[in-house]
This record gives sequence, C-alpha cells and structure tokens, in this order.
Amino acid sequence: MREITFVEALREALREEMKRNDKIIILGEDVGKYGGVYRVTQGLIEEFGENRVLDTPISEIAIVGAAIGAALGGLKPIAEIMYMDFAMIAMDQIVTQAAKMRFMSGGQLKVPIVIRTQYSLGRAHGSQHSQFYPSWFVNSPGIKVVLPSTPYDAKGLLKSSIRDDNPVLFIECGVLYRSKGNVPEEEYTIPLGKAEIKKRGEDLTIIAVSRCVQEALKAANKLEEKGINAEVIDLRTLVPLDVETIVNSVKKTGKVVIASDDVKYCSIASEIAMTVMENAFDYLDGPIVRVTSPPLPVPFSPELEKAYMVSDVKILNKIEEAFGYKLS
Amino acid sequence: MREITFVEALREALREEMKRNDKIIILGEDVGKYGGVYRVTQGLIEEFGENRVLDTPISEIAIVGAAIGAALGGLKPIAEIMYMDFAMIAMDQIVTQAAKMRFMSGGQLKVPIVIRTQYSLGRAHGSQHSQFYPSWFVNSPGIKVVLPSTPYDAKGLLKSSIRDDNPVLFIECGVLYRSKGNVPEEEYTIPLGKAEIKKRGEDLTIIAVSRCVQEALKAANKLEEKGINAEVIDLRTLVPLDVETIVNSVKKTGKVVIASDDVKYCSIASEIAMTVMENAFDYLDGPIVRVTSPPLPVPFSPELEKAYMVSDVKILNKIEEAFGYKLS
Amino acid sequence: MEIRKVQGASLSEIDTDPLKLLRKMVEIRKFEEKIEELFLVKGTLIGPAHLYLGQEAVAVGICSTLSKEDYVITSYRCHGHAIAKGVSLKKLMAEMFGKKTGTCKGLGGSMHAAISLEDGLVYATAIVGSQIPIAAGLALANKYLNKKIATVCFFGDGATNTGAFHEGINLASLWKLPVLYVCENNLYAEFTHITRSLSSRSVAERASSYNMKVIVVDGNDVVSVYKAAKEAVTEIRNLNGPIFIEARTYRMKGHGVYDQAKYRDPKEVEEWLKRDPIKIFKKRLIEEGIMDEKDYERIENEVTKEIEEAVNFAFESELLNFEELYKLVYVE
Amino acid sequence: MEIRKVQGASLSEIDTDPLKLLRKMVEIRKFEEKIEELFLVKGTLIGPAHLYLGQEAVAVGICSTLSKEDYVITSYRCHGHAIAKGVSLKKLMAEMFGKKTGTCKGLGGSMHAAISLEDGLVYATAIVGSQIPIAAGLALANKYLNKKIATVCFFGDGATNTGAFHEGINLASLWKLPVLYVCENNLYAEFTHITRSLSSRSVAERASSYNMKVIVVDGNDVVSVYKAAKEAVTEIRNLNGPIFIEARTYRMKGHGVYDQAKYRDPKEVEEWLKRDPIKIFKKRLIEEGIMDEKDYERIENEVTKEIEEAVNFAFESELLNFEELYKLVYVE
Ligand SMILES: Cc1ncc(C[n+]2csc(CCOP(=O)(O)OP(=O)(O)O)c2C)c(N)n1
Ligand SMILES: Cc1ncc(C[n+]2csc(CCOP(=O)(O)OP(=O)(O)O)c2C)c(N)n1
Ligand SMILES: [Mg+2]
Ligand SMILES: [Mg+2]
Repeated sequence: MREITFVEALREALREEMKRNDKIIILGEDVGKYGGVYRVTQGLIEEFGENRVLDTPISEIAIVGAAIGAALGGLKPIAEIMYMDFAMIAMDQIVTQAAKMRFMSGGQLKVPIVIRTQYSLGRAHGSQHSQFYPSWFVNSPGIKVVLPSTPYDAKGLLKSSIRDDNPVLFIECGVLYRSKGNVPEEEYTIPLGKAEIKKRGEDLTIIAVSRCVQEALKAANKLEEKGINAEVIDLRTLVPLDVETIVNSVKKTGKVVIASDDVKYCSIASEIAMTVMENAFDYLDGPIVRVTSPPLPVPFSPELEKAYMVSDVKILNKIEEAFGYKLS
Repeated sequence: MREITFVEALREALREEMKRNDKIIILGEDVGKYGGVYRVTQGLIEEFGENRVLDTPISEIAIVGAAIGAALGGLKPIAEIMYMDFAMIAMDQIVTQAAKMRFMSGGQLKVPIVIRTQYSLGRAHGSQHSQFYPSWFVNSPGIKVVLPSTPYDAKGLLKSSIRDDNPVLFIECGVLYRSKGNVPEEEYTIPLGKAEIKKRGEDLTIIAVSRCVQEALKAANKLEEKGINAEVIDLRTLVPLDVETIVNSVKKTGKVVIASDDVKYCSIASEIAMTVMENAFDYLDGPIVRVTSPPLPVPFSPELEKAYMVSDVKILNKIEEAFGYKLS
Repeated sequence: MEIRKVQGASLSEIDTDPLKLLRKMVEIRKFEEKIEELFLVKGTLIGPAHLYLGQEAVAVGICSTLSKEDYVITSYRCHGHAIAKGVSLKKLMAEMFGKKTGTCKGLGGSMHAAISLEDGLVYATAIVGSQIPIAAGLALANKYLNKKIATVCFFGDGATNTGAFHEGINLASLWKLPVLYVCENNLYAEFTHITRSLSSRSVAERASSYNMKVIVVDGNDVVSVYKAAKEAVTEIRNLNGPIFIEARTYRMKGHGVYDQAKYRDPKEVEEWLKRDPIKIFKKRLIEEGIMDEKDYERIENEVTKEIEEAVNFAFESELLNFEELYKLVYVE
Repeated sequence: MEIRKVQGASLSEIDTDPLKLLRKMVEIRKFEEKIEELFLVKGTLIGPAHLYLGQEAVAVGICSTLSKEDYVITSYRCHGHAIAKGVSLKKLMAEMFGKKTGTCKGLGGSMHAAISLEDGLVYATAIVGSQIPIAAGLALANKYLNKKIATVCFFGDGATNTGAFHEGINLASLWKLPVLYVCENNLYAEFTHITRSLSSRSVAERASSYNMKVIVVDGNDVVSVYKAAKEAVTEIRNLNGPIFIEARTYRMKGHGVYDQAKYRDPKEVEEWLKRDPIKIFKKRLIEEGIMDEKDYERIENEVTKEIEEAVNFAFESELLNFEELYKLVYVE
C-alpha cells in the first residue's frame, strides 16, 4: 500500500467527499487561496472554486455560526478552526447552539456540520496555542468527537464525519501532521464509535487517543521486549464511545492505563477510568492509571514542554509504579 | 443566629468587602441601576456610586476582558456573568487569558478577579439557560472554582474569593437563591480549599457540591431513618480540592456516592471518583457511584426537567442498587 | 452608506389586505395577553417568557411580505414572529405548556417556541446575538443553491453590542449575502436604556459602517414596516444583500413576564403607549373607511376564541415520555 | 466623527531627538534580522515568531512618546513594541531561547516575550483581538485611580474583525476610557488581504462608527507617527479618550518567520519596500544634515554588538527547573 502523510490523507478525504457531494463547502481562515495554514485544504479552491472554499475574516463565532446556518439551509459545511484554542471563542456556537439545536427543537432541526481543528502541543507554541480539551465536548451532549491517530484513520474517519448528519468535532493533532502511514487508493470509511485495537496483548490494556496512541505503541513495544504483552486501544471517537471494546480488553487483562494529552483533572482519562469502573470493576486487578498532562498551562520552552508531555517513558514509568513490573 | 437568604448573604459579602477595599468594582449586565437580575447587587450603586458599580452592554467578552485589565491596573474587579451559559462567550478571556497570564508571564502578572455566575437548572429555563459545566474549569489550571451551597457558605466563600489574588470563578445556583440559612452578624470568612462535612456518618460517604448538597442531606436523613449513617461532604471549592477530607471519610466508610448537577461524562463526579481511586483505592468496599445529570441537553418542560435532575430519591435509588441496602 | 428613512407610508403604497395585517397583530396581542395571564394570574406557566406586546407592527409588517418558504430566524422574544409567520396557535401554546404537541415537543418552551420548520421558522435562540451569524449561513446556503427565498433575522438593540453581531454582520456584508437583518430597537436591553450601552450614535449608523443598505423605519406603523420590508425582501429574494432595517419601537410591558418595568420614565411610557401600533392602525382603518368598530370587534372575538381553543388544546395535551428524550439528541 | 490624517510631518513638529528614534528603529531591525537568522539559518530557535520588520516606525513613533509608567499591551507581533518601550534586549532574546533569564522565564516565548511589567509592558497575547477589551480595563483602572498615565493597545487590521474588538471598543467609547488604540494596518491578516476580510471601507471608518476620535497616520514615517501619538497620548494622560490611530504600514516579510509571503503581489511589495521606514528616515536625517553616513554606521555597529551580546547571554542562560512551574500557576 502507498504511504502518505496525515495531511495528505485529510486532504484526500476532503477532496473525495467534495467530489461526491456538491453540497459540501469549506470555510475558515486562510483555507482558500493559501490552502490552509497546515496545507490541509491545499488545491481545493483551485479545483472546486471560491463558492465552495471560503476564506473568512478572523471571526471564529461567525465561522461556526455561518456553518450552522448553511447546514440548516441544506449545505454540508466543513468549518476549520485553525487551532483548538480558538474554538473557545466559538464555544457558544458549538455547544449552546449546534449541539443543542436538534434536541431543543424537539427533533425538527439537524445540523450536519464538521468542525475540523487541531491542537499544537509539542511544537513550542506556548500556553495559548497548545490547549487540548476534548473532555469539554464529551461533557456536552449533542456533538460527536473524533480524534484520529494515523493517516489511515484520519481519512476514513473524516469521510464518515462528513457523511454524518450530526455536528462533529474532528480534532487533529499538529505534531502528527507530517507522520506517514499506509492508506489504500480505494475508497473506504471508518465508522464513528468503533475503537481499534492497534496492538493485541493479554497482560495489560493501554487506552489512548490521538498522539498518545503513538506513545502507547512505543511503550508497548518496549514492554514486549520485557515479555509483557500490552494491548493498545485507540478509541478514535470519544462520542460515541466504544465501551464494548474497552470492557472486553479489561476483562482479559485486568490492568488499565489511560494515556491522553489533556490536563489530568476532569480529563477524558478520568471518564474512561469511570467507564471501566462502572462496567468492569470486578475484573480489575490493580488501580486504573492515568498518564496525562500535568495541571499546568503549557510552557513555551521546548525542553520544558517536552518534560510536560505524555511520552512512552512516562507511560512505562507509571506502569512500573502501579503494577510492580521491573522494567529498568 | 439570624436567618437570611442566599441572595442577601451574597449581597452582604459584596457590601462588606466594598466598604473594606475601595479598589473593588463590580461590572456586569444590569448590576447597577436595576440591582442585578437576581437582585444580588441591589442597592450597591446607590451606596458606592456609578464609578464602582458599572452597567455594561451585552458584551460578555468585554465584561471579563475589562475585568482582567482593571485587575492588571490595580483594581479588584468582580464581574457578573448573568447565566453560566453566557460564560461560554467569554471562554477565551476566562481560560486562555485570565487563567494563564500568571504562568505564561513567568509569574510577573497577577489577575485578582472574581467572576460570579449562576446556573439555572431547575427553573424551566430550557437547554440554553441551564448549563452547568464546572469540570471545564477544573480542567483548566490557573483559575479557582468555588461553589457555595448555603447562605453561610455563600457569604464566607465570596469574601475569601474577593480577597484571593487569583482569578476565581464563583458559581452560584439559581434555585438556591431564595433558600434561607443562619448567617452571623459578625465578620467571618471561609478558606478556599476546605471541604465541609455537613453531616457526620460512618456507613457511607456522599460527596456533593452546590444544589446537590441539599439533595444529599435529604437523602442522608432518609437513610438515617433506616439506621444507615451517611456522611455528607460539601466540597465547596473544586480548585483547590480538599483531598484530605475526602480520603479520610472514605477510609472510614469505604463507600462513596458523588452527586452533582453536571452531565455525567467528564463531569466533576468522574474526577472526584478518580481522586478516591488514586488516594484510597484499598479502602473501597464497593463501586464508586455517580449521581449526575444524564447525557441530554436540559428539557424545558418543567415535569421533564424534574425527571432530568439529581434528587434525593435518585441518590437513594443508586445507593440501594450499588450497595445492596433495602430502603423501600 | 446612506441611511434611508421610511415612515408615514400610506395604505395605497402596500399591496396587501390591511385587514389581514390587523388580524395578525390582534392575534399576537391577544396571545401575549393570555400568556401574561397564565403566568401572573393563574400561575399555570413558569419559566422565562418575553412578551411581544407593543412591537406587533414589526413582526407583522415584515413577515406579511414573506411566504412559508422564506426563512425567519429570531431570538427568545419570538412569539410575535411565530404568529406573524403563520405558526399554529395551538402548537405554539402547547409549547408554552411544555407538551409534546408543542412546536418543539415541549423541550424548547417560550424562548424557542417559534422554531417551526414547516413554517420556515428555522430557529429561535436565547443567547443574545447568536442568531446573527447563523442567519448569514442560511443566506449563504440560499445563494449557493440559487434558492430564491429570503432569510430574515430578527434581534434587539441590545444584541448589536455582542461580538456575534459584529462578526456575523461583517461576514454577511463582505460576502454580499441575501439576508435581511431586522433590529427591533425597543430602547431597552432588559433594564438598561440603549444610551447606556451603545457607543454609536444610532443602531442604523453602526450598521451602516459595515457598508450595506440601511433603512430606519417607524416600527409602530405596520404600513411603513410593510412597505420597507416589501422592497427589501424583493431584493433579498433576488439574492442581493444584505439589507439592514432598524425598526424603532417600544415594548409595552417589561422585559420578561415578571418584570414590572419600573425603571422606565413614566413620561416615555406614556408617549409610546399613545403610539400603540394596533390602536393607531385601527383608528386609521376606520378613518379611511376600510372597516368599522364592529368589524374590529368581530376580529377580536374570533381571535379570542381561537386562543381559548389553543389553551384548551395545550392543557389537554400530553407530556413527552422521558425515555423519548434520548432519541432526540442525535440524528440516527 | 471626522477622521484626521497625519502624514508628511516635519522634524520641527516633534519634541524629541530624531537620532533616538532612528536608533530604536535600528535596534528592532537588527534584532528581528537576528531572530530570522536564528530560526532559518542556524535552526537554533523553534516555534512561531512574527517579525516586526517594516513596521518599526509605528512602535518607535508611538512608544517614544511614552514613559516607563505608561501601559502598553499588544499581540504576538510584539518584539518591536518591547524594544521601543525599553525592554532589555538580553531578556527579550533569552525569552526567545526559552531560558529562565527571559522576560517570562522562558514560559512565554516569542509571542509573549514583550510582557515586562517593569517596563510598563503589561501583556502580549497570541489570541487575535483579545487584548482590546483588556486594554479598556487597564484604562478603566487608571481613570478610577486618577492615575494620569496612558494605556496604549496595539493590534492588527485583521483583529478588527473579531468579536473582542467590537465589544472592547464599544465599551471603551461608551465609558470614555483613556486608552489609545493603535491598529497597525499592514494590509494582511496572515495570508489574506484586508479587502477580503473587512466589509467596511476602511479600518478608520469602522473605528469612527464607535463615536470616537480617529486619526489615520502614515505608519512608515516615524515623524508623523510621533506627532500624532504625542497629541493623542497627552489627551489620554489627561484621562480623556478613547482615541484610535490607524497606522498604515506593511510588513516586509511573511506573517511568521517561516512564511515566504508568496501570496503578495510583487509590485505591491516593491512599492512598499521603497518606503522602508528606516531607509526613508535615514535619508531624511542625512539630507537635513542631522547626521551623516558615518553616524549611521556607528549606530548600526553599536546595535549589532548589543544584539550579539544578547544572543550570547541567552545562549548561556539556564533553563527553569520543571518543578518551579508548579509555583507559577497561582499566587500563593
Ligand atoms: C449573550 C447573552 N447575554 C445576556 C443575556 C441575558 N439577556 C436576555 S435578553 C437581554 C436583553 C436583550 O436586549 P435586546 O437585544 O434589545 O432585545 P429585547 O429583549 O429588547 O427584545 C439580555 C441581556 C442573554 N440571553 N445572552
Ligand atoms: C482568535 C484567533 N484566530 C486566529 C488566529 C491565527 N492568527 C494569528 S495571527 C493572524 C492574523 C492577524 O492579522 P492582523 O490582526 O492583521 O495582525 P498582523 O499579524 O498583521 O500583525 C491569525 C489569523 C489567532 N491567533 N487568534
Ligand atoms: Mg431591546
Ligand atoms: Mg495585519
């Protein structure tokens, strides 16, 4: 299979879907003429025209608001919010408008929008350009939350997100943009709400999303060398959550580690832990371990930022500490 | 001791602090001439003048932004955001600006603001005026989070919040506004970061905040009738969190129920549960039980809203189910 | 851009039956009076409700130029727009009662009761200003789909101070979107007078700085409103725009149903009550010989009866089953 | 309100040593060129960095009218404002390197490096527009405390499309706050030309709709900028305001250090490069006999040396210990 980058995979998904459905429009800052700050939308304005790829002013409220309105009016808008940090500016539109419209209209309305965004932790962007807060959206019923960790998943999940009739928040990870992976030429989609076991194992379960899936896999490989067989689950979508895959794994391994880039308290790691507690408590033979960002804003200094972030080493250390393995 | 309402207690705190410190200003929508939509600031403009009590346009970004700036300039601003739902509009100012300023300036800046707001669940206000999402702020290092459940606590905690040199989000509960309680005439404050055991018990621990403390107490009284002695902990502040009081109680009772009005997934209940897991796992003799709002926007219909909300009955049912008590 | 004024239009300038306009205005009036009674006298209803009393000429003047297909998007002060656009009084009333026969199955309540897709009433939001960028998006869809229908967006004077207003209007003007923005300037945002929240010299002047057509209309004169709207809506339907109407009007009662509105200058109130849009229109129709007192009474009686029926319908309707709620969060 | 224009001011109209202005401009120029080199040639630095090359006359013209006590608040494009306001080049450079001797102990980086309370540089934010309401608050504090200092808030043309701009400016005007808003209109917001994001005919016209004094100044002429600022700052210090300056300028390079800026019309670039603010000021100073080529060289050499020292300082400085971070989140 050919190898392409994460960005290329996203672009292919957009391109293929735009060809397939002429109701799709893209809007956001610099997504048109420039092709997107991270080049995800490169070439689309040339191929599909200015009517379908729209450069907006620096107006996050209007970007999401207009996407919602266009969706109500029969289009399928894909809004780009350049950094996840800026999604906070549009929080009212995302959470108080888009996510609740269907419900509070008694099922009359549907809001088929995709909001693509990315978090930039790990690129020396400082406190205001590195925030990652998926838990807020998991806490807000009415919107789906998708987080791909590989080019393959990025393409398949983005296509499904676009075909979904609900608001979908599609969170990309900036440091993964240049990573490469196998992506078939043929058409495929990945259903929302299905986790993937990225590596099978029997001894313990590492549950992760986005960038941390890669860290988890590295950690699992090192465990392998010590004869410990870790299973790595990539949740891929947080809403809907694939409880079954989680529970089945825990029943098998009895040990759970959850790795995610969000800040520890009230994180998705906390929630996944509760999911395990509520659905597989009796199978646990040890505490549930969270490996997350510490309760600090993100420091700029590249070295400090590195020390701040979840890594394979941190995952291994926590495993050693919690389950009494001798790894070093 | 005299009895006053929750609103009166808040107003007394504001008034006393404003007398004590002439750097305090209040700003928000209708807080001045009208005295606040819920009358919390009534009479303050008459007493302290238009320079200290400022009516703003409908501009939540500017309300919080101006409060931040005024704090940087040497004042002690208290901003009112009329409903917690509207805080989303100012999310960037609250989380990406105020909460991170000290850190990312390397400790140069301090932002001594209080943001008072209230959530209106339980008053037939519908999906857009009933949101309660304290977990988002707990997930955002740099801001303190305070939630009083009685007039006594409201006054003492608000005074401490005002005297604190950090940004403080002070979340009131609309349905408690008219509730009455004992409040001494004498000056007192309640430190941030100290939970209170509102009722002592040995058989199980109910941890709650805000309105749910009252529901927990009702439930505990009913348990008492059945000979079960529940301890009720009112966390009062979520950041900083009083881990010690939680852990000591769990060590004693081994059973934990957490009651809160936020939506179940990624709620503060999830986090408190993890706190228990990480600090008192070995003392648990049963699953940790969450009693929260379901994963739905809030329905308007008063009857459906009632069915939606946490109540003493729901707490009791969950306890019965989880710990095998016969309560009915 | 220049700001146009429309006021004192004569009946000959409009192409619709004035009695229809009157009838709609009376419907709104009686509906709102009933709501007020149900809250304050009977205590049947609870929660927030924002009456449209005194502003009837705006909703009726504008919406009477629209067909069912045209989009309307509005705020929590939405009963008037719903009725003017043709939403069934029964469904509207049932929504106030939180019943499953309501427009939103009882999940929306008063502040969202106007949402009625079958009537082209696309949305009603309780977050001030949030509808403004959404309206731009609706218009974008129409332009893209070459759908020759209008999008009309209602909001208040207070909403012009929100970030959502600025970002939404800027986008609409920049992209020349076919949307009619209607600001109902009733001089108050809740309890605060417009002079204490608006830095610009007027709403119209603010709007005009976004480089679009602005019309100021006497919002208590349904004929002038209709006239201004008719022209504007025609342009919008031809996918030109945006156009901004500032309708100067007044709410007869408080901000919400519980508000006694004591913060207003009694003189100001008195002056405006003299300009009650129904009273002045009725007087004019009688003076111009288009109807007499009896005709008016007949209309009133018919409407009163309809509203009683709506109340009974709402009262007797059932609640949604709680378990149903889980099916209404996501599209399957 | 009327919009005033200031351009082509003569040296006799300003009350400061023009060589000081020049020197500051050269400091910025050399500093930014060094930063560019450290990123692109040496690869020493990483992360985002937004150079101020080409806009030097604005920061220097404005900040040279200020004292240390006056407040400046700005965006991520902040190096120029920092240097113009007097922040130590060493601390500034160390911040770029993420070292604990930096202005922000290395926690802020380029986008926040200007934060230096001791220099009255109150804040630098990476969220476009977010400083605008915060500046209003600073001015509110000064007014309340009767502190006769100025607050100056810098932002770009793109920022005028944010909700934060609208809400902040409206409040400042409504409350007559003593703040000088300086919009550096460099024609681009990232890669998008202003004509594709601003619906209003100009930034100045937009500002003027908020009912405040607006001045348009030639942002490449430090003398005109100084002249306009001097008057404005004096008014602000007397606690009048707000005043809005639109400084028309151009960035010589890309949006960020990695941007090649190929999306710009080469002709446009050429035209503007002819108006390089340092070149034209230098030429003028020589023509008016205030200095000669040698003087200029001496200035350049001095500055180059200072910057080398700053780099060495930054390079040799240490990192903050990670555990220290936990003490920097809250005030004890
Ligand atoms: C963003 C936001 N802030 C505050 C409120 C509270 N609130 C509800 S209505 C209102 C006044 C709105 O005034 P205006 O826009 O003039 O409309 P009117 O009520 O006069 O029709 C306010 C402040 C809100 N709903 N949303
Ligand atoms: C709210 C927000 N949206 C988007 C961005 C990304 N961004 C950074 S700078 C910039 C352009 C700003 O343009 P302008 O205000 O003209 O300032 P300039 O960079 O030209 O100095 C954008 C879109 C951001 N930082 N904040
Ligand atoms: Mg109004
Ligand atoms: Mg610019």
